[in-house]
Amino acid sequence: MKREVKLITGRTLDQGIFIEHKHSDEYLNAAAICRINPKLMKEIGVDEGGGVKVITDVADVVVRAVGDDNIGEEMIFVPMGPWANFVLGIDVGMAGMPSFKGVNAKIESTDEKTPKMEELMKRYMI
Amino acid sequence: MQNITLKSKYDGRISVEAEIITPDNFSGKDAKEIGEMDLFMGNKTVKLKDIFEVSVEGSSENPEDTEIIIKGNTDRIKRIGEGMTSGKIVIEGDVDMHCGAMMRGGKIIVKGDADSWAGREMSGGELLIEGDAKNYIGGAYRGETYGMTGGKITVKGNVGAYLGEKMKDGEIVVEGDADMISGMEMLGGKIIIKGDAIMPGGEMKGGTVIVMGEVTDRMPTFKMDGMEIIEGIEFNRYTGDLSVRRAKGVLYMKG
Amino acid sequence: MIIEDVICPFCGSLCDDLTVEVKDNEIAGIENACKLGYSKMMGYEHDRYERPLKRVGDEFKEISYEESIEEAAKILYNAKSPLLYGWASTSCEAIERGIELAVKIGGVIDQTATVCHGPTVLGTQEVGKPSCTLGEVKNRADLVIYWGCNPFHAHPRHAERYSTFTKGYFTKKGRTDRKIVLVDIRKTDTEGICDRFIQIEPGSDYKILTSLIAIVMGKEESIPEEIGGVKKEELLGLAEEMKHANFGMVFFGMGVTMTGPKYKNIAALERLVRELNRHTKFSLMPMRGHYNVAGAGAVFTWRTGFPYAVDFRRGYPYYNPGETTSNDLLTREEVDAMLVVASDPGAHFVNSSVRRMAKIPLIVMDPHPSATSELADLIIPTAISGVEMDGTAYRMDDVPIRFKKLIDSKFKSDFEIIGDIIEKIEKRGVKD
Amino acid sequence: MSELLIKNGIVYDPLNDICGEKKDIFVRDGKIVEEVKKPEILDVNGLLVLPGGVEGHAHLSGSKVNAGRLMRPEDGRRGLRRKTAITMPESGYSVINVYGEGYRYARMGYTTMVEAAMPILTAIHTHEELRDIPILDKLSMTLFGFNWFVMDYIRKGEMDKLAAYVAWALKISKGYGIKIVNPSGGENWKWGKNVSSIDEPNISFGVSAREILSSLMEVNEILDLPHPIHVHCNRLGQPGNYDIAIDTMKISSGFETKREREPLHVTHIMFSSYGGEKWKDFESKTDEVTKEVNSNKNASIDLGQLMFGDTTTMTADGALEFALCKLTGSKWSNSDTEMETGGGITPQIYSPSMPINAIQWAIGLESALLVKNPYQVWLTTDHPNGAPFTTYPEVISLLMSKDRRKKEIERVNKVVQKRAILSSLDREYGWNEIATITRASQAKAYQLNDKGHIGVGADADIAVFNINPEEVDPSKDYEEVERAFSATKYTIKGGEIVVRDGEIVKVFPGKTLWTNAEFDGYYELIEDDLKDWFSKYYTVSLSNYGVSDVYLTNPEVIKTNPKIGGRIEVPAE
Repeated sequence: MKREVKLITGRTLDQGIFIEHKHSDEYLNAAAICRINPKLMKEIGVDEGGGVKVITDVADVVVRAVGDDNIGEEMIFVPMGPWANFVLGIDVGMAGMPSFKGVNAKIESTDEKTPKMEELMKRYMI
Repeated sequence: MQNITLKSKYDGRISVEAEIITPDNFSGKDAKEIGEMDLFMGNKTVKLKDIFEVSVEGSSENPEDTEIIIKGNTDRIKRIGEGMTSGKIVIEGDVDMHCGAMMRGGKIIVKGDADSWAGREMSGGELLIEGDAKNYIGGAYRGETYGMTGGKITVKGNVGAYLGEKMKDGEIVVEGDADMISGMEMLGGKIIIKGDAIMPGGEMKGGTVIVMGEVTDRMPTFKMDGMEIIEGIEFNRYTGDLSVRRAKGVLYMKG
Repeated sequence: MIIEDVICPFCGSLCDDLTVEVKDNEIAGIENACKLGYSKMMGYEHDRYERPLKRVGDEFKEISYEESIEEAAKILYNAKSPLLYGWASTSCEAIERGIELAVKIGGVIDQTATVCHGPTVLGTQEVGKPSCTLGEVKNRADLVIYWGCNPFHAHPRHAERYSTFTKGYFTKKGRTDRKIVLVDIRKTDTEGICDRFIQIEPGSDYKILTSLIAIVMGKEESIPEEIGGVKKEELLGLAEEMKHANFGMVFFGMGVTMTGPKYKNIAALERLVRELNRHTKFSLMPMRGHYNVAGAGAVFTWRTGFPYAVDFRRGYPYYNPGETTSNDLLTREEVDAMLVVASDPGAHFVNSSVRRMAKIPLIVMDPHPSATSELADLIIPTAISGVEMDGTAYRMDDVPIRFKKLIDSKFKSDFEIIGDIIEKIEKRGVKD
Repeated sequence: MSELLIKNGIVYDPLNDICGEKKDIFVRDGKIVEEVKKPEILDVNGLLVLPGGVEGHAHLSGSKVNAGRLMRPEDGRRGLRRKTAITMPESGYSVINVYGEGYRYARMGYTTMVEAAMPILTAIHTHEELRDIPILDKLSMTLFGFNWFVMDYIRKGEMDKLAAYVAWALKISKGYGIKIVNPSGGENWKWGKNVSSIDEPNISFGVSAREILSSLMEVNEILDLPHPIHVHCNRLGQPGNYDIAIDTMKISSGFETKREREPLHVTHIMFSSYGGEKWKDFESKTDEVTKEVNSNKNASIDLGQLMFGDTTTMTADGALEFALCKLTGSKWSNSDTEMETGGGITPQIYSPSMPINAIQWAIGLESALLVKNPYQVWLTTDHPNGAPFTTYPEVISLLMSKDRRKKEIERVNKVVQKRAILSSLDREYGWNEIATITRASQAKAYQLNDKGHIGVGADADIAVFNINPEEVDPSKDYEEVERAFSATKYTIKGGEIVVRDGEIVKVFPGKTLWTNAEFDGYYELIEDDLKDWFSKYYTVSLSNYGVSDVYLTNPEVIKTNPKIGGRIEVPAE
């Protein structure tokens, strides 16, 4: 099932630590994730570490679920990085600043794999 | 009467800056002279004739009697009609940013959509957009005190965010819906939105905003001070924005 | 060799008290750094590009520095609408040359503020920025509000050095002399160091801030009982606390610059701080991300008059975010060649922009492989500023600090490479 | 070896007592010489020739100026000028980019500038911008007026340490002299307050403005600094502040100095000559203030002339800027600098129809017309506070023509005839006096022996104006005067022609001058204090503080001859 949420993106410590190592597994683990309320995980039927497809008007991307009690049930948090930005687009009225927070998105559980950074970037080249 | 027709041959994506296209600059000139005028495309200077086919009928030394019709693909032509004082421009398709910016008189009709900053800092004349328009319509330049100070803008479709930003005088009528904060930091003049609006009147200090449709996300800093009937419809009258010193803005909303 | 008072080239806190041990031209140890700085400075030698690379078909081919400079100059010289982007993680000296290059080729130059504190600049251009240096906070602040920022993750030593735990002249007891408040949409790890957490609904900052202004001005009567998920009572309480602080401070981050009407949030925050100055002393400060993003803004401003998104295509500076900003230009497909310096827009720009980057000649100057370099046509490896190259950086409070070179490098610096490109361009004749 | 012969010009060179003589000037390798062999000849027959202009007080570089630029893109878009083959693009009207600053001064015949306010903590920024300002030679004044070390040493009565600290701070900031802004009061602004008189002790240090001024004036003498203490008075910009200006100047009366300059300079006097109690009864008090100047040989002033139009005010006096912003509702930035200084910025529109602005405009001109000795006055607009420096030609024409003043007085608010005395002043400046207040006074006040004159040995900084002083009557042809001073026929900087017919033809970096007043043991005297306070209260390490030589282009060090407590004397090099 699909569930509507607000997508929030932002810095995290781990994303920052591995920011100069974008091809590493550590970076993948730090940035290709989605922090999500455990109740919401249950609702969409995804387990800790399972695949979540984040879908917006722009595109969709698969990241891994990480349970987080401090995240409200109406939102998900994806660290800033290639995965988060893949589903974001420029929108109106923003004076040069795209919307990186509070973007309308849908999420669903998926068996698809999270793309590696270089695989994700290849999608831009088509 | 002088009728000038420009037919666009341009389908590039780098916008062309064409502030030269005004009745003031064209009146009394023949097709050749107009074709030799400079436009700017990226870091290149190009001749007008490289972008448009030019034809001229009749002649007039007076911009008032000069009409420019622009046909073809113009969605990447910026700044048409900037600073014009009189005469008329008709754009048959879509137009890029800053159309009619700083215009002082005359009339511009855009039959398609207009991009952001149409009518920016305009002080007179009339701008009619038959399609949709984007952001900052009738607004200001970054950091300036005033946006539009006179004239009239009509948009038949929807508008984007920050309609009439820092507007000081004049009138804007939108027949469709308006995105975020119409009349933002408005100081005077009048905005009528026939459709819906989001957070209208943010930080307005003066002037009037009338929203005939639904309002979502109301600003919390307006005070209701009565009811009024405008054109047969009942409106609540609010004053604000109370988060601004000496604010005397008037916002009419249903309910 | 032990090098003291080393400047950390990671975030806008620009901590300058690191101790680094260098053995045989390698960094052997670092003291005082946070995880972010430690990782960057210790990991300097991992994942480096060894030579300039040029894309040939689907492959990258190694070329010489000289060839890469010639190639870069050719691409930039021939472009009608080039974009030079990045600059937040390099020295002011390199940025100065970047502006010279932009002028000479008739391009647009933009920096990472375009996707972080650009709205802060726009807000400042509407209202102004009542601010101070971090030492004022250290020595005086008795009320600190973190609004939409998460220093625990993004600026790990900020609280310790400047804003929460630090002791100062009038704040002898440090943490206990201060009240700390967090305003955010979720309970972040920063909440742990705060006295109070005010949770607000996403995108409601503008309404909450304008309500607070009205309250501070004594016009609370119109304010509804709840705004953006916050009870009016709570806002009234916060306003009183702010008015009665001796020296109040607001640090704010992406939570404010990126949501709702974005720059209007900042303008409202700045107006709030200004109103508070009628009652007491209050300041604010953006939590700048990259270690020299403030420097990029400073150099841009003194050289061109404008802080980011400066368009030189017509030979003079033109500035209009929403029009001359990177994401607008890329999404509108107006850019026909791009140079990226010390930044990774491939990872941090939105889909529609990155799609354009993939299609045009793209030059990347970076020490490490990045998401952007995956799309590049030309990759020029560089020395790491702050580790292998010295120069000037500006802290988040616009205090300039000269950072050190800790070890020698076989790589050229951004400063040198851009200088080389300018030289090649000049040989071709400055475009008029 | 490059040589120039500037032939047949009408030369005004007040410091060499040359007053309108037809005279040839010889230049070799950047200096004025007695003769040349194979020079390039510039025949400037009948044209006005002056030494290169010296800007004595302006805000042109550093954090505050840049904050002004950042805040005002609407100002940036005024004054745009395209790049050329040799120049970078210009932007701005009142807050100008670095290139515009250099080119515009050079076009007006100026070749030296002083940045009037440099915080030590951000001195690198000041010097980075100075490095980028083309053509001009530069000096900058280091801020001390409410510096914690200064106030602490004064409250403890430790004059030797105070002198040592000032010497160290000048060296580390690469500053030229002592700038004092809102002494003592600036510290109170950091709690949102101010002081109201020069004798009021401030909240945190209990030190008054008078104590700071007299102590630093004494230190200035002890360290043998080339320039007077350069003072922005308390309560600046507020009605009824004229007595503070007078009290401040009186501190210097009777003070003995070995330097051939006044020991104290009160800057932008226009903002400190206000009568009345409120803006309502605001009036000019230039008669009282200039009476003090005329009777006190130990003080000089500069005008801070206000000209009508849109500008950006900026000062280290943060309290003043907030007060202004409350009056106008305009945007406002503040930048308090830890332990040292502060700063504020707000835009202003000065309108001739506004009574306050009309009186302010008159005050500046009155000050120039009432001070008898032109060496005690410099022409400034306190750029950009009173107006951009590009209005100098207009100010010059007003000083030279009573007719023009009369015409202006008719245009401005009538109140100026009642609450100012400008309409009663008949004096008209002559060419020699103009040369004095734009060049010679400043060169003398900064003790720049190679500047402000064109005698043999001086730097070959020369301005040739397209006007014949023997034919033009400035009293009548004031428009001609304004036109001529707006763009030179030639500006020569260091022997090179940089401007020809009003256009920049050559660009190169100028020099940076700073003062080294160190004496034996000066650092040891304060080392413990520095280490203690840096570790406790600063947010940068002591070793990362200050400006290294990499930031200076063509540095020139002025070595002084300090005399500490009669014990230590270091001979000059």
